[in-house]
Amino acid sequence: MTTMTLVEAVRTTLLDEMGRDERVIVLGEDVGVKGGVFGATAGLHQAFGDARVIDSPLAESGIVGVAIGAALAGLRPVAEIQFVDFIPPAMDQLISEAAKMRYRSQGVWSCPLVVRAPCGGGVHVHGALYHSQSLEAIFAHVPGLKVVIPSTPADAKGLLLAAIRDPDPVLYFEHKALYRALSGEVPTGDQVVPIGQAAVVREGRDATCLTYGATVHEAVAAADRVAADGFEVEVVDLRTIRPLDRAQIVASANRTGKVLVAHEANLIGGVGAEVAAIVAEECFEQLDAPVLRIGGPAMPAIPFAESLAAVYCLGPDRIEAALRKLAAY
Amino acid sequence: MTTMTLVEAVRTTLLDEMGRDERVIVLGEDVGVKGGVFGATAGLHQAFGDARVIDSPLAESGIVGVAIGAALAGLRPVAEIQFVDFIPPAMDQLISEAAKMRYRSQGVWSCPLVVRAPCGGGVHVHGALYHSQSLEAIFAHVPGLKVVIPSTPADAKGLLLAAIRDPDPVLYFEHKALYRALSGEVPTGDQVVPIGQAAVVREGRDATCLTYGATVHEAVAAADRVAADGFEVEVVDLRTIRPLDRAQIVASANRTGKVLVAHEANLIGGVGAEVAAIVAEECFEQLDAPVLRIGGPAMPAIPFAESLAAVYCLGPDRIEAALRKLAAY
Amino acid sequence: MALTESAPPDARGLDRATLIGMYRAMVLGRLLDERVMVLNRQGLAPFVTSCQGHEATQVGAAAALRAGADWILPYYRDLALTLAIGMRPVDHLFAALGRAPDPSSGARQMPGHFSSRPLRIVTTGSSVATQVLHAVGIALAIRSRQETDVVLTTCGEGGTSEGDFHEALNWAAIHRLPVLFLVENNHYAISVPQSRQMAIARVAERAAGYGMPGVTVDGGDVLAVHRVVGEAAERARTGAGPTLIEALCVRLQSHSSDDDQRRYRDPADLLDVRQHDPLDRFRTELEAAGLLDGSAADAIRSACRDEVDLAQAEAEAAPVPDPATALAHVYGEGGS
Amino acid sequence: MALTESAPPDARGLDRATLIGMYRAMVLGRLLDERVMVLNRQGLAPFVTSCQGHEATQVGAAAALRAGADWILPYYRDLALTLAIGMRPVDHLFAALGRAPDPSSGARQMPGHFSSRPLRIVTTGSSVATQVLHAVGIALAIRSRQETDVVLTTCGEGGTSEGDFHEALNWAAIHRLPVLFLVENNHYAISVPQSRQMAIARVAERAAGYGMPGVTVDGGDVLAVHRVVGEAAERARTGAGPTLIEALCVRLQSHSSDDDQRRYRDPADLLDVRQHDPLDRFRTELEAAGLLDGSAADAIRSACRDEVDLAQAEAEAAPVPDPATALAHVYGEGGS
Ligand SMILES: Cc1ncc(C[n+]2csc(CCOP(=O)(O)OP(=O)(O)O)c2C)c(N)n1
Ligand SMILES: Cc1ncc(C[n+]2csc(CCOP(=O)(O)OP(=O)(O)O)c2C)c(N)n1
Ligand SMILES: [Mg+2]
Ligand SMILES: [Mg+2]
Repeated sequence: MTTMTLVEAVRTTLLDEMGRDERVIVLGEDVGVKGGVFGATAGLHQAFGDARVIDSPLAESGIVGVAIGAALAGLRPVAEIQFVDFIPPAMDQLISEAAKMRYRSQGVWSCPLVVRAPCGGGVHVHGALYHSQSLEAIFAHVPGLKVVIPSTPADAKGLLLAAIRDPDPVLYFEHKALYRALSGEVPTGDQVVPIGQAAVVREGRDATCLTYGATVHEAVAAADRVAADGFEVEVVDLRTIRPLDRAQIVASANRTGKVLVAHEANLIGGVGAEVAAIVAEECFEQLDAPVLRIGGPAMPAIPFAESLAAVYCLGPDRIEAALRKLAAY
Repeated sequence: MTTMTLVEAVRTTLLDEMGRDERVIVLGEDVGVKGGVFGATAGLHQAFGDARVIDSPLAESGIVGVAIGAALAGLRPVAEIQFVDFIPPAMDQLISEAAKMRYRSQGVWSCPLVVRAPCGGGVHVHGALYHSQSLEAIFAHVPGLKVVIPSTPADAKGLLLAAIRDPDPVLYFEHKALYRALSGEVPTGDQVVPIGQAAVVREGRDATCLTYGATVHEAVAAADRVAADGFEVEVVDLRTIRPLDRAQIVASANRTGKVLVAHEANLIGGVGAEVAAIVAEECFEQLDAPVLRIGGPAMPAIPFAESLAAVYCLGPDRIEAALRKLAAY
Repeated sequence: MALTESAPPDARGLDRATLIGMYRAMVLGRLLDERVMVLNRQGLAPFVTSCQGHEATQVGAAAALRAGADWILPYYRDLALTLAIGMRPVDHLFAALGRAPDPSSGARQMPGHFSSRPLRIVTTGSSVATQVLHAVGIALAIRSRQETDVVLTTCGEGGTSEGDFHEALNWAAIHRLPVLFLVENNHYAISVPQSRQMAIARVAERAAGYGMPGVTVDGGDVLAVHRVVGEAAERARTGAGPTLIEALCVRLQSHSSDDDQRRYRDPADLLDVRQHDPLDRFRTELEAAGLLDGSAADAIRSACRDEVDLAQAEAEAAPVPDPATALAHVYGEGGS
Repeated sequence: MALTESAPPDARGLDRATLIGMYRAMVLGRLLDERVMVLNRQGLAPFVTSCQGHEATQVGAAAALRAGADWILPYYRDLALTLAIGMRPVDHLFAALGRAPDPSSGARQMPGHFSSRPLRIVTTGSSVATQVLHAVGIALAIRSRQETDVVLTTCGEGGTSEGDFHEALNWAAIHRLPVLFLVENNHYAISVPQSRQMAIARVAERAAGYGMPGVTVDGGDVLAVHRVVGEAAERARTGAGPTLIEALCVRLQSHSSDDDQRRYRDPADLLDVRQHDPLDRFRTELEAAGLLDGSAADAIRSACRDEVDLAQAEAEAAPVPDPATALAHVYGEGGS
């Protein structure tokens, strides 16, 4: 066990895995000498050189398309998109190509590829509309893709190992607000966190909060607050957005009978809709209250001015209010 | 009233609206002399010439990006993307630009733009993986965009008029299986179908089927079958996918207490998730059964071989089976 | 170009067997293409994109490469190319008829979406020009393993308008990667003529702007294509980087079986392209060089026809895909 | 270039007042830029992208256009350009400090995302090079209304790698639209040097491949930029189509306030770019021509400083955006 930040967990895992498997390459804008705009690839270029740590041209479709080709030919590319907000130019390569490669060739060709991107906004991240989005729902709708979002340094390591070793394309989103805000224990060995397994990060018998990413920490804070009044909330970190851990979701919802789904991404058509729909269908008989959802309001993204940004972000207060609504039901 | 097919309704509406408003231009691949690969723009080039009916280069980001610019400068572009499957290259222009233009400028700039695209697969459309997709859920998640999908020739006209006259970007998806399969009455006048209003296309007191696009017709067929056993299903055609007609959805669900959401698009993370989540939250007390969802299975799209395609498509049989499950609950 | 049996017909020293092999490959491509179009009119093959008019380009290019070692990322018009690399007529007929043994996709994709791992023909989707970037990524892998294979990727002149085409050429040039970008310019993208696709006369003019050589070759001249592709492959193998090759072709058929080019092309133009049938031209050249005569040509033609007949019979007897497999291969095994 | 007061300093006949005005615009841009960086270090302006080193290019381009009539689609480095077109220092300071009166976005966007409808400066997002396509669409509208305005759009040399850049140039060339594509080439895209961005020495070499003129101009020479942009605008106005203009600039500061270029650039290189400060150069030229002396230069500087001081006071007094407005303007009124 070592204590480190989330960005450091990403960085050291890349370093380790590149050392272990020479097929792993890293490519993206500014990932080389600069080490990435958040330092997630710092030191890799020094360690592995130009051939394996590639500063790409400013072209996201190119980054993903070239990574796909490299994966087809046997490499294990880890592509960085500088911000998740700049994934849309690569959407065709992800949706039309990476996601369908295996299926369309009956498994003859495949595309083991990781696309890492920082996502999210919030406190002290002055990102504004184009450096703050959470776009996971778009990819979670696409068969053939996997989507993971770690909320702790340990999961950052374990899920990144799983993603790099996965036989299929995995989108790996890192919440910027967690990069340095939080340090945590990270196991030293080869500790994979399997894709598709949620984690109960706080136990409770009275309600379930299903969430992921930076919101996990806000949810735990909110749960601690309502616990003061004897309402015990189980907080489940989904960790994988596709495939969802249906078994864990359903088990926890059935156990508590009251469910809140919370995420930072826009609420409408977000991941929470799928999670809520699963609970509504599978746990109908056990539910003691409507499945509540909270998420980003219907505005395009998080504005620059803090006064406006605050309108977007959930924070423990709004989660607490939703939990109290469940408690009162 | 005139009787015509859906594609003819699209075509004549474009013709009329270009005649009425000289700001309206049409652009896309093969929309000129050829009149589009489905004939939706046939005759426009003859009527309005090169300057208003523009054969674009083979570049979807270009088509949408140029249309955005034209809209910013006061035109009313109607862009055609040849198949919805080829919208992903234009995703950045749609998500990052069209959707956020008004918000990011506090309403100073805006982007009245229609993007038309044929979508869907099914019977006798040998489209395979890249000529069969239904991608509306992706756009329905994006604040700033509107999404409409007509299921009848009359709605095709009414919604297209609304879309062209709307002050914001509207995605207008036309299901290929409906293009010529079905003829219907189309009002002759200036009959706008407002964006955001669902329609009850079949009344019933025992259950509600919320659906849209080609699936509406399958749902009505299925409803007729179960009606033979005295189970009366209300079929609601959502027509607009964003903004959803929440009032109509909630009213119908509350009235019947049993809800099925059905669509052709992939089920996971689809529009049905949002609809089901709304019903689960707002109608909890009135529900007599779990909210059921059916949709495309977790395969990338509709395969070429009919034997495989049949696995993807819902058809009246599967809808009927789901309705019977509701009836039996 | 004058051909003689004794002297090698061009600097690359092609012997008679090779030349006749190339001619045969062109004939086979043509006959198979025609057959699929017949099956289409009979309602048996739902969708066809024809290679007619592109055979010289495709066979010339294939013959200049090392089949099975060099990587191929083709596009939907490359029937004759993929045949010449080693796919069998029956493979294409399985696809055309939507039968399970289709090696490209098991009838999951439309016909014309060629794939064969043993032949290093890489699966492509329908989204135009995406494969051009994959070719660059494969070349990157080749370079990283210090192999000497090259990558050929093809698209139409319409495909050059996509952003991916630009991003690919730029990347390949920066890293001097072993990729050949072959643009089969038939002057139409469905109905859109080249003049509405670009403001330049020659696609190859784009190359200089990326810092790579650009060559325009008469795509109706199989030997010229063979030479140009061979030279580019040589450069690529020796680390001298990518080449943009534009082959001027004619599109003898409509864009696809869903299209009717008489609706947007001049009758005179359609007559004119008929005069540029690459098969007629190569046959005339071979005959003039004394390498082929009428009866030998007939023999080739009838052998190819037999091959196609047999393939058709085999394909028609093959099963359609088992619906139970429809959900397989969305994800692989061994993921966590 | 030799300047004299009597003879017009170049073929375009710029008089003293115009030249001094251009110099003043450059100084104002510089001082405002420096001020925002001070505010950044004070923790008051969270994010800055500096225009330092690009002022000659930006002011030269602006001066060649008809402010308020010609359309401008800038990028985040165009502080001096947008000032020269008519935005006020206080407008930029509202944005830098995230205050409600920011005319570009009401502090919804990061600073550097300029917009002003009266000045026809069009809102841009952060996704690099998307605006290049919007410029083409605006030019299409101009053409369709038979107006004579032109469109100027800018981006960095990094931005030229995006697919959108390619699609835009191609479209503009096909339709001979009145657009000027101005690439401010400072040889770095954040940390990525030009040699990893493209395999060519000059961005302008791309132009020929689209069928439009390409010009490389010394972006440190405000008059040369003025001339080149003016000529291109003239061509565009008279229907002769688009031009790709590459202005060679230096990036005197790090990419942004979040970056530290000493981590990836040679000290020698950083020293060298200091020698190419466009302000020093223009001042020297104006002095040599007898159009400016030390005290006049000081007066300009102090007038600009006063202007920035006043603007800062006004901006600091301005309110932050009202949270109640956060959800406004997602959709417009009047939709059905
Ligand atoms: C991204 C994308 N857009 C549009 C299409 C529809 N489409 C298929 S082929 C084609 C024309 C291609 O023309 P060209 O590249 O010149 O090749 P050719 O068919 O002439 O050989 C079009 C528009 C597509 N498949 N993919
Ligand atoms: C699509 C997209 N990808 C990445 C970024 C992040 N980014 C912002 S500016 C920049 C570098 C731009 O370099 P260049 O175009 O040369 O302009 P310069 O800053 O040097 O003036 C990058 C990578 C972005 N804003 N948009
Ligand atoms: Mg073509
Ligand atoms: Mg730069």
